[in-house]
Amino acid sequence: MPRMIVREAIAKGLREALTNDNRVFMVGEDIGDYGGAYAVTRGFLEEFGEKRVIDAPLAESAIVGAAVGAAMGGLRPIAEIMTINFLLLAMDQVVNHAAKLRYMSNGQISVPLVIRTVTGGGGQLGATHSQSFEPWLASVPGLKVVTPSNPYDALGLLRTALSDDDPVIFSEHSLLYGVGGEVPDDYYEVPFGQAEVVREGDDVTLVGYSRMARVAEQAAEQLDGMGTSAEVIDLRTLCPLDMDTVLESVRKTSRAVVVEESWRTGGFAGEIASQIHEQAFDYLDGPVVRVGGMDVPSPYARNLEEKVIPNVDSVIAEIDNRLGL
Amino acid sequence: MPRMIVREAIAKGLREALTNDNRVFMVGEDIGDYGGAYAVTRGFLEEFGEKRVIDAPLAESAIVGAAVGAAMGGLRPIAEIMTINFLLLAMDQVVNHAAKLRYMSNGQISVPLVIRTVTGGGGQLGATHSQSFEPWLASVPGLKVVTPSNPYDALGLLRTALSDDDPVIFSEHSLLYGVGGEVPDDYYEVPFGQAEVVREGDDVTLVGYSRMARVAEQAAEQLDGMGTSAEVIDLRTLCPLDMDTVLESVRKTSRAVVVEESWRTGGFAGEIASQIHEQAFDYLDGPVVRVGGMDVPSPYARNLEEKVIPNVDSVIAEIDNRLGL
Amino acid sequence: MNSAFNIDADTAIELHRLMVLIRRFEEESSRLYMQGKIRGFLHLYIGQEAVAAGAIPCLRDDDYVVSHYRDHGHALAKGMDPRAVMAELCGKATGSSGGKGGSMHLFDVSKGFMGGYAIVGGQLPIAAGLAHAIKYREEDRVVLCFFGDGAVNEGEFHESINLAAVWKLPVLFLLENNLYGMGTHVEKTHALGKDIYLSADAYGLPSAQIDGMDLMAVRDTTLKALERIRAGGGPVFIEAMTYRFRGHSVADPSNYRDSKEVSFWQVRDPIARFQELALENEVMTGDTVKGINEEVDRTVAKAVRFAEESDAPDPNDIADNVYA
Amino acid sequence: MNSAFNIDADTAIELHRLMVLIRRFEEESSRLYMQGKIRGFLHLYIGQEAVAAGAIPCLRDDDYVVSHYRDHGHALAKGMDPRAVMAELCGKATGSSGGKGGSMHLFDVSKGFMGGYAIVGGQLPIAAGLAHAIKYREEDRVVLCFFGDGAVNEGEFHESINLAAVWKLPVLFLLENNLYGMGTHVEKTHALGKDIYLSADAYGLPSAQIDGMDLMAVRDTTLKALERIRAGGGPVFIEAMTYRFRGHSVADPSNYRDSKEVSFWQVRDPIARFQELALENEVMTGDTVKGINEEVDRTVAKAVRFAEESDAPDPNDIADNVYA
Ligand SMILES: Cc1ncc(C[n+]2csc(CCOP(=O)(O)OP(=O)(O)O)c2C)c(N)n1
Ligand SMILES: Cc1ncc(C[n+]2csc(CCOP(=O)(O)OP(=O)(O)O)c2C)c(N)n1
Ligand SMILES: [Mg+2]
Ligand SMILES: [Mg+2]
Repeated sequence: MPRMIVREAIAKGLREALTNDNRVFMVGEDIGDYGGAYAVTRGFLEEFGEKRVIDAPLAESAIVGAAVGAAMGGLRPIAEIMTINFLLLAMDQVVNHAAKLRYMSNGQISVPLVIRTVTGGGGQLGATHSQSFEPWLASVPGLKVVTPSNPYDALGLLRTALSDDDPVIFSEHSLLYGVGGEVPDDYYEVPFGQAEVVREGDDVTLVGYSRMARVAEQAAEQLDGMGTSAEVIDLRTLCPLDMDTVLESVRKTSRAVVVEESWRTGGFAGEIASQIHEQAFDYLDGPVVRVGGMDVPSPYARNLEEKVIPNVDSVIAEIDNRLGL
Repeated sequence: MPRMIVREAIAKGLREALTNDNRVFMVGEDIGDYGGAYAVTRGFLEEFGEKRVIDAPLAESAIVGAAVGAAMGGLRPIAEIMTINFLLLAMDQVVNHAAKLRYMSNGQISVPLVIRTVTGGGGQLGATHSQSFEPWLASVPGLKVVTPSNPYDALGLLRTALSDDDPVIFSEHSLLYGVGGEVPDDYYEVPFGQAEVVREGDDVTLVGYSRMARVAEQAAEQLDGMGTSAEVIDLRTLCPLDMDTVLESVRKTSRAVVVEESWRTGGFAGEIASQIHEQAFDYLDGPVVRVGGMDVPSPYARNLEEKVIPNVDSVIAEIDNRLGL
Repeated sequence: MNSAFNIDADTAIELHRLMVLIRRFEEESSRLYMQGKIRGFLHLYIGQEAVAAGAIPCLRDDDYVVSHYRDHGHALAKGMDPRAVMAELCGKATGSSGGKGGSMHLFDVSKGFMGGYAIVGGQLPIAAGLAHAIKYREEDRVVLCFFGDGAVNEGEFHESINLAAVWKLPVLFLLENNLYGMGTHVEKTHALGKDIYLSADAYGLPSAQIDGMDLMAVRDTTLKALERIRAGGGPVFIEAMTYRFRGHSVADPSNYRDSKEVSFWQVRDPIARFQELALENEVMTGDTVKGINEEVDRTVAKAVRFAEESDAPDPNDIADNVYA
Repeated sequence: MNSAFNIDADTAIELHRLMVLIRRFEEESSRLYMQGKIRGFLHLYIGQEAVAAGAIPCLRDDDYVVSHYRDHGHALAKGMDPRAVMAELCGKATGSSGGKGGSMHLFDVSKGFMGGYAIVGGQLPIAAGLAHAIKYREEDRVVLCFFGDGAVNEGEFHESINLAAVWKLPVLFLLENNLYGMGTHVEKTHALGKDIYLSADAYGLPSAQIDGMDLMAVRDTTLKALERIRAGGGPVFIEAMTYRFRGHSVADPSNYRDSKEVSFWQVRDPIARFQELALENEVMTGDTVKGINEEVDRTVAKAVRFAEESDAPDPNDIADNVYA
């Protein structure tokens, strides 16, 4: 099977949509002349022209709001918000408009909008540029939140997002763009709300999304050498959320660890852990363990930033501490 | 002891601060000539003048950002954001600026800022005007989040907020303004991070904040008549969060229910429940129960809105269903 | 000074009827609110009727209107059924949004009424986006976007007007400057005070300030603007000076306005003024007026009855339409 | 056309030294970045030196400067210690924020450098707020707020300028229009294209567009603006036309600019230009220039050494300064 990196997989999905559906256009900051802050849309402007690939003013609220309006007007916009940190400036349009228009109009209005944005830390970009707001977004009724961790899912989920009639937040982790993997030539989609068992195991279930699904997988490999068999689940989408796959695994392993990058306090791991407790309490040997980002603004210095984001060592240390595995 | 309603208690705290500290000023939409959308600051403009009570343009980002700057410049601003729904428009200033400046400047900068805002649903204001974003705000390192449920706490917590050197979100529930209670004449403060055991009980612990603390209390009263003795804890502040009081209670009762108004999925109840599971697992008879707002945009019609927000009946029904009490 | 009275009798009657309909509809809304049958926030359009009635009938059926929370007048002018609007205000299943939206969130896509938006300024980027879709799809349509003087100070105003200007979008920005955003006077909050239309220069847009109590002025200026926009000339900005005769919402006693100011505007009542002109110009008679009033009374009474007799929404449908 | 050369030798030398310091500092930053000693995003000020050096030395020590993420030049001009800045860029404990802030988030409150802000436009309301505190406390201070042409399109630009105008705040808004916001040309994104200063009219602010490659022009205009502001005249808006000689950040190869445009601006190098003028006006000699270059080289080398030899922050302090 051909291999590609996440950046290429996303570009492939975008190209397909632009090619196959005239209603699709892209709008965002520096996606055209500059080729995208993370080079995802390099060459797109030349390929598809100014009508389909629009360099927007730096105005996040207007970008999202205009994309909502365009979606109402019969188009299928793909808005790029350069990073999720800047999405805070468009939060009102996302939460009070995109997410609610179908409901408030009682189904008269559809907002088939994909908001692509770059998430996460680890690049030493400092406190304002290293955040992960997926947990917030996944709590908003009316939004869907997609968090791929590999090229296959990135393309498959993007295809699903682009054919969805509701607003979708498509969150791309900056440190995953260069990650490679197999991507079939034949058309496929990855449906929303279907977590993937990335690795089977018996002793403990590790649940992650976005880059932390990869970290969980690496931790599981290392645990294997230490005599612990970990099952790893990549949630793929936070909303819809596939708890069935998680619960099935936890009922088998009796132990669960949820890994995420956003601040530990108030993160989405609390939601997942709560649902596990609510629905599989009697199967559990002990409480679900949450491994999350440290509750500090992300520091710039490398040796500090390393402490803030969960990594293989810290995941294993937590498993060791809390589960005694 | 004198009685007053929450509105009066807050006005009292604001008047004190304006009277005692020249560095304190208020800025917000329609707080002056109009007297405040919820009439909290009625008469303030006449009493304190235009310098201390400033009617701002409708520009939430600038209100919060300018308040941050004024705090950096030696003042102690009180910014009013008319409702928490509109705070989405200022989310960047709250999260990327107010909350992070101390850290990013390594302690050079303080932002002694109180952001007062009105939260919650129940007034049939529809989807854009009935939200509760405290769970999001409480996840942001650098912010404190205060959620009083009665006049005594409102005044005591406001005093603490006004003497705090960090940014504080002071969240006032619209349906609590008219709620009365005793408020001593003598000066007192209610410290942050100190939950209140509102009512003692043995069978189950009900945890709530803001209006849901009142609902929990009313549910407990009713449960009492049904032969169940419920302990009720009002968190008072979400950040700092007093888990000790909660855990102590849960270790006694072995059962916990967390009630909140915001969307159930991704709410702060998931955080509290997770911490209870993590720290008191062996004391629990079963999983912590979460009662939260329904995961829909808030509908306008009365009979629908009633279904969306937890109330005494729904809390009791959940306790009945889940705990069999 | 009045604009030339250059419309025929049919049009005059239609526009007068529309203004009276809006006025009477709002009076009944207010009454139902006092009875507790309408709840939440209710923002009346009384006093501003000439803006909606002057501008919206200049549109074609498939043009879009985008509004804010003070949206009943705009909705009725764009052809929404008064019964569906009143039922929505009363939170009934027969309401335009099945009771889920409420007064501030009216929608009728079939009529091109693309929404009442309750976050001040939030409708502006959406209007730009609709206009973008029109241009992109090469449709012969325009967007008419209403907003208030308070909204002008929001960042989204700036972002949206700039976007519309740079992209040369077919949108008419129609500012209803009623001097107050809730209870704060525009001179306290906007650098240009009462002359907000001048800020259109900062985006290279043609703009005009007009008497929003004069239906003919609104109509003439709108028609000219639409011509330009339809010809591909890009967005236009109109500031209509107007006044709401009631409080910001029905809960507002409006203490911040002095009675001299209120009377100054009340004598400019757009309905009385237009009626007088129409009589003067002999396109209406006293009988026509009476006929219109009676007809409108019946329409509104029917709307109220319809709303009152309709069922509340079915709670089983509460989670419908969160997702497709 | 050049502005009059109306400064004495000491001032000329000081300002030239400052520009050379910024240039050399940035060159070394870039080198350290290539070596992996600086990481994250690094935005160089090379090419724009005349703006910082023209404007900031017109301030008093206790005036405030507020900047964005392209902040090294502004920080050095306001008197920040090059060693502390370089150490911050390298993420060291001795950095101005102990390594917690990084290049985009410089602060030195003791020098009145109130921050580099990395959210485009985010610094504007903060600058207004600082100015409000000045006015409120009746201090004799001003705020100088820098921002880019890209920031102009953000809603916060509009909200902040309006606020400053309505409240008549002592703030100088200094736009560095380097024609690009990241990689997109200003004519693609702003309605007035290269003449952004005209938008100041929408807020009733006095404004000027000046040659930002000409230190004397920047200085003269800034001095006049400050005089007005200090006299209580409220905010002023200056647009300095300038150019960055490097990419948006060091990671940007800058392919979106054509070489003709780049050379057009390169021959306007602000340092060469000022040097020539200073020599012409005989306030500096070839030896002065040489002396300055050598002195600056030593300063920057010391800063680099200091940064390299400093310790990384202590991980035990990681949670300090989240709260008071
Ligand atoms: C972002 C936001 N801020 C504040 C409010 C509360 N609010 C509703 S209407 C209003 C006044 C708006 O005034 P204007 O734009 O002049 O419209 P008008 O009511 O005069 O028609 C305010 C402050 C809101 N709904 N949204
Ligand atoms: C709100 C926000 N949007 C986008 C970005 C990413 N970004 C950083 S700098 C920049 C360009 C800003 O251009 P300009 O204001 O002209 O300043 P310059 O870099 O030219 O000095 C962009 C898009 C950001 N940091 N913040
Ligand atoms: Mg108004
Ligand atoms: Mg620029």
